[in-house]
Amino acid sequence: MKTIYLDNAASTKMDDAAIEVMTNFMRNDYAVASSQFSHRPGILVKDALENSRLTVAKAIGAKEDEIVFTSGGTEANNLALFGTAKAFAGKRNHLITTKIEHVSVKDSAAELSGNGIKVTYLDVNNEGFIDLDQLNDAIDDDKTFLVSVQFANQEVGTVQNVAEIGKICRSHNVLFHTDSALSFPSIPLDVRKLNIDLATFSAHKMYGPKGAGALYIRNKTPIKKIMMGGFNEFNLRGGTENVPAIVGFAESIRRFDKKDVEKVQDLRNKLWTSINKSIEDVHINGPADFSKRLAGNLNCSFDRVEGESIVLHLDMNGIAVITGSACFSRSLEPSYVMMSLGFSHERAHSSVRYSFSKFNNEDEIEPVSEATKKVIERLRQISPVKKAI
Amino acid sequence: MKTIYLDNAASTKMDDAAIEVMTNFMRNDYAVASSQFSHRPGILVKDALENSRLTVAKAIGAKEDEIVFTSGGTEANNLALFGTAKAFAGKRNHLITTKIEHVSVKDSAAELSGNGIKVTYLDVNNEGFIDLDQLNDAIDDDKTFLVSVQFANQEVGTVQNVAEIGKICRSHNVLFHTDSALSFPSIPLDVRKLNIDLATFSAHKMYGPKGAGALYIRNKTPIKKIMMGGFNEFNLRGGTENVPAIVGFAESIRRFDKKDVEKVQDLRNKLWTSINKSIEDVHINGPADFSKRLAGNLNCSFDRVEGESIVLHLDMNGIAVITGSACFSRSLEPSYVMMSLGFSHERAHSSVRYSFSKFNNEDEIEPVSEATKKVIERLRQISPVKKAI
Amino acid sequence: MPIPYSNKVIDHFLKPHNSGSIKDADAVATEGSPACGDMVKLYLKVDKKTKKIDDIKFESYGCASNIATASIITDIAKGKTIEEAKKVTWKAADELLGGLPPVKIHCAVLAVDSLHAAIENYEQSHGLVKNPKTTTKEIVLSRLKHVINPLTGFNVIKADLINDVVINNGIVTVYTKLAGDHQFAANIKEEIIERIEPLWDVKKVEVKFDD
Amino acid sequence: MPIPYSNKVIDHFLKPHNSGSIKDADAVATEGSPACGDMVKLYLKVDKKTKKIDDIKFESYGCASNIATASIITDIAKGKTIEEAKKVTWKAADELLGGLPPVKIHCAVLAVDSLHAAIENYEQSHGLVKNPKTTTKEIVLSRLKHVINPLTGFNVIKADLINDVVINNGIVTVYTKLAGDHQFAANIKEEIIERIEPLWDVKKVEVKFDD
Repeated sequence: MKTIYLDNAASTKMDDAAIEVMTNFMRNDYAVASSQFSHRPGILVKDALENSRLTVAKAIGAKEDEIVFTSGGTEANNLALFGTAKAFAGKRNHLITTKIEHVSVKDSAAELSGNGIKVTYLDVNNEGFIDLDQLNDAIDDDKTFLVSVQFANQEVGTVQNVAEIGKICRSHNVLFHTDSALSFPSIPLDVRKLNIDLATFSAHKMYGPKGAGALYIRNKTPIKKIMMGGFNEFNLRGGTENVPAIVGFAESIRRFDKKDVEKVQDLRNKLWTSINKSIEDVHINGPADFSKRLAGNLNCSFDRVEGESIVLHLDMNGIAVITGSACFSRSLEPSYVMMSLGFSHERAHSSVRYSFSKFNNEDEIEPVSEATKKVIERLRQISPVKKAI
Repeated sequence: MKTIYLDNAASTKMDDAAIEVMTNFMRNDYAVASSQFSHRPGILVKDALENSRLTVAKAIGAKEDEIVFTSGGTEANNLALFGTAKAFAGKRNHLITTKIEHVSVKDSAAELSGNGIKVTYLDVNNEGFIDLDQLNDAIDDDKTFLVSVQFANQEVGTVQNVAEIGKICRSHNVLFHTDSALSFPSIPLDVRKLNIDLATFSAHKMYGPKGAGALYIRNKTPIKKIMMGGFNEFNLRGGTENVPAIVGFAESIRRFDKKDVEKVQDLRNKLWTSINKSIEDVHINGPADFSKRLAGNLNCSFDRVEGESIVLHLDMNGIAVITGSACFSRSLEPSYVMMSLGFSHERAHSSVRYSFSKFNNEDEIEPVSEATKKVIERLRQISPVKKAI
Repeated sequence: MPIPYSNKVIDHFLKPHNSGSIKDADAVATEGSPACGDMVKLYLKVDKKTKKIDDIKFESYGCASNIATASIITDIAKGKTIEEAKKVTWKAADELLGGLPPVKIHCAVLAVDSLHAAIENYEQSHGLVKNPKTTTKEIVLSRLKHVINPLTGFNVIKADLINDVVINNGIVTVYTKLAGDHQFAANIKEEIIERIEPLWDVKKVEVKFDD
Repeated sequence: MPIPYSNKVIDHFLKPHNSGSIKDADAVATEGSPACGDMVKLYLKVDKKTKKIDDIKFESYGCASNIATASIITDIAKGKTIEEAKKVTWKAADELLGGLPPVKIHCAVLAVDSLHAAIENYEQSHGLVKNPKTTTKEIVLSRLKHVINPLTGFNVIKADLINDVVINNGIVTVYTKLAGDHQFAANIKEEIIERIEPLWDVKKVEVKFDD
C-alpha cells in the first residue's frame, strides 16, 4: 500500500538534490570545518560552510555574519530565548510570547519563568491571531527584553501579522524574535523590512535534512551563547558544525520554487472543498480566510468522533495525518494550541491536521477525502455522542 | 594529488555502510519519530530510533533508557555539566575537572564558574595524567556534584585511569562523568564496571556522521534537561531527533572491528619509529608508554621550527595534520593542553599531531615521514633558533 | 510491525462486536466524556428471571484501546448472568486482546467500568441491591465526580460547579453554578441525570442553573 | 582555492629569498620569540661609504606570512641606502604579496620591524645617530620589553623578571630575578645582550642571575 504522507508540517520529504549533495559531502568532505590556516580538507569544509551561510543570509536579506547555524529549529529557539535572557540578566526580566508557540519556545519560556523571568503569554482569538493592542500594552519599555511570536502556527496554520508586530516592537525599542521554522521559505521573509531581530529556521521543514537549523541574529543584538565549546559560529554556538546537513539545508533553499507553494495551496484547498462537501458537522480550525494560513495546512474537527481513532483508521488506509487528541500525544494532554483558541476539549480531541508538501499530488486528494468520509461515518455510527457539542 | 588525511582525531572519514544507511533513511524515512499512537511512517522512524538506542546501550553495558541522543559530543558534554549543575542547584556547588578537557567541557566549566559554581581544575603531569590523590583530596563529599574527567585526550592522546577515577568517585558517592568521544569504541567501556554515571559519545569520531552524539545517564542520576522542546528522549532533550544521523551512528558502532584498532596502532607506531630515526631533536608529547595513549595518536614537537609552517608545507605535500601553534588556532593562543603539560610556549608552537584511522594505510607512512623530514630540515635551515630550547 | 496494537486489538477496532445502542435497554451507563478524549456508553438487556444478559451493546467515543476493549468485554458478558459479568476485569480483556500498550490501560479500564456501572445501575433500578443505602448528598456528590465539564476537562466537583444538592422524597435537586445559557449546560444536565437517576430510591432528578 | 594565502605568498614561503645568516654582519636585529610563535632575525651588511645595503639576510621561526614578508622586504631593501630602506613599510610588503589575511598582518609587521631595528642598530653602533641620547635605565627597560620568557610567553618586564638595571661607564648590568640554572636562563641572557649591545654608548652588557 502506497503511503499518502500528509504530515509535512512535522517534517517534509527531502529533496533528492539535497540528499545527493549531503551524500557526496559525507563521502568526500569529512574533515571538520577549520580555521583558514589549517589543512586543505578542513578549509574546503569551512568554505562550504561559509557558502551555505551566504545562501541563507541572502535568502532573508541578512548579512553573512548574522547567521548562526544550529542543530535545528529547537536549538535556534532555545538560543533566541535563553541567549537574550542571559544577555539582559540583571537589566531586563520580562518576556512576551503567545499561548500557541512551538513547544521549543513554550518550554523555554516556562523554564525562564521558573528562573525569575516574568513571562506574558499573549492570548489568541479563535483563529489563532494575537491582539496587536494587547501586545503593545504588554511591552514594558524598561523591562521587556524580548517579544517572541511565531510567524505561522504549526497546528492551525495561523500566519501572524509579523510586519505589524515588528513595527510595534521597534517603536518600543524591544527585540523581536520570530520562529519562522514552518513559514520560510514558503512565505518570504526580509529581516530588515519586517524589523526582525532574531528569526528561527529549520531545514527539515523545507525539504532539507534533519540536524540543521539557523538563527538569524541582527548585528549588535545583545545575546550570549548557550552551547559551549570553542569560538565557532561567531562565538555564538560551540561544537563541530554539522556541515553535511548545513550544505543540504542550503541546497534545499536554492531548490526552492515559488510555484510549489501554489501547488501545495491548491491541494489543500481541493481537499477542504471535498471534505466540506461530503462530510457533515466539520469545522475548520484556524483562519477561515485561507490567505491568512499556511499554504499546506488544513486542520478541522469532526464532531462526535475521537482523533486517535480517525488517525488510526486513516493510517490503515495508508494515510498519514495527526490529531490534537490527547490519546495521540506524548503528554496525553489535548493540544494546547486548540485549547488556547478557546475551543472545547472535545473539539481538540476531534481535530485532524492534514499538511501538504510539493511531493503530494492531485490524485491523492480524492482517496484522502473518501477515506476520511468513510472513517468519520463509521466512527459516528458507534459514537455515544449524538449531537455536536 | 591524493590527500593523506591524518586529522582523524578531529573527524574521521565515514564508513560507506553508515553513509548508505543514512542516505536510504533520508530518502524513505523522512517522518519525525513520533509517539507509538501515530501514523506508520512516524512509528517506523521511532522504531529505528529505538533500535539505534539499543545498539548504543548494548555496546557500553547500559540500559536503553540510559541513552539520550544529542546533536553531538559537545551537546552531550554541555548536558552532563549544566544538567547536573541544575539538578544540584542550591544543594551542591562544586565541580571537579581537569586542565586538559575538550573545549566543550572546558568552556562549560568556565561558564558555570561565572555563575557561582566553584570549579577545581586538576593538574596533569607532563604526560597528561591527573594525580589520583589530588582528585581524592579535591572531592568535597558535601559540595562536589560532579567529577568530569575525559577518557582520553584529544591532542596528546593520554588515556586516563578511568577505572580508578570511577572507584574514587563512587567511594565518595559523587557523580562521575567521562568524555569518551575520542576513546570509544577503540577503547571498550563498560559503564557498570567502570562506575561511570555519565559518558559522552560522538558519532563522527568513530566513522559515523556529524550531527549525532549521545550521553549515557545512569538511571536515577540527578540531571535536568538543557534543551527545551517537548518530552523527547525521556524528557531529557527536546527537539526533533536527527534519526538519519542516529541510525548512521548506530551503524558505525555495528561495523566496529577491534582489528582496526590494531591497524591504527601499528600505523602510528611505524610513523613514530620512522620520524624518530630520521629526524633529530624531536620530542613525543603525551605518554611515552604508547600503551597509555590513544591508538591513533602521535603528537610530537620539532625543535626550532614553527607549527603553522610545518603544517602548511605538509599540506602542500597533500598531508593533512594539525599543530598546537597559536598561528594555527582560531583563538591565536597556543594549545592549552600543551601548556598544561608544563611545556614551554615554544614546544606548543612546534608541535604536530598526526592522528590515524582505519582508512589510513601502510603505504602512507613513508611519504609522511619523508615529507616531514624534508620540511623540518628546510625550516631549520632558515630558523634563527640554533639550539633546542 | 510499527503499530503498537496487537492484531486482535486491530481486528476489534476495525470491526467492533456489539456496537450500537439498545432502544429499550434495562440499564445504561456512561463512563468518561468526550472532553477526556474517551467515552463509553454501555446498554444492557437483562432477562428478569435468569438475570442473564440477553443483549449488550456499546457506543464509544474513544481510541482503539477503548473500542477494542468494549468490543471484547461485551462479547464476554453476553449470555452471562449479571453476577458472572461483574467478575469481568480489564486484565482478562487485556489478556484476550494480546496485551495493550501500558499507557492505554486506562482506556480499557474505562470500558470495563462502564460494564460494571451498567450492572450496578440495573441492580439499583431493579431492586436488586442487598441492604441498599439511602441516597445521601455524599453519594450524589461522589457520583457527580464522573460528570465532566467539556470546556475544561475537569469534573464538576473538582471544577467547583455544584452549589448544593437537596434530596427530598426521592427527588434529587442539583444546584449548579452554571448559567442556563452556558455552552454546555444541556450536556452537563443530561450527564447529571444519567448518573443519579439509576439510584434505587431516586424517583426524579432535577438540575437547576444559576440564572 | 582553499588556502588563504596568495600565490605570491606561497611562492616566497616555499622558496624564500635571502634566507640564512651573514657571518660578519654589520648589524643584526631580532624581533619576536619562539614563545610568541613568530621570530625573525635580520642581518645587514652595509657599505660604509655609500650606506647602501650590500647584503641582507633573514632567518625566521614563524608562519608563512612572516617568512614571505621577510623574504620580500629583504628583496626590496637590498641595494637601497639605509635611509631609503627605513621607508619600507608592511603595507608596501602586503601590497607586493597580493594581500595577507587580516589576522596575519602582525606577523608581517614583525618582519618589517626587524629590518627597521637592524638599521637602527647599525646607526647606533656606527655613530650615525644624530644628537644621540645617553642610554638611560628607561631606554634599557624599554628595549627589554622585546625579550620574551619562553615559558610564559610574557616579556621580561611584564613578567617582572628584572630586578634592576645599572649603567656605569658604558657598561650595562641587568639584574634579573631568574636563577642561573633556570631552564631558559641562557636564552634570556643572549636576548638581553642582543637588545642592549647595539646602543651607541654601550660598551658591554652584563646579565646577572639571582643566585
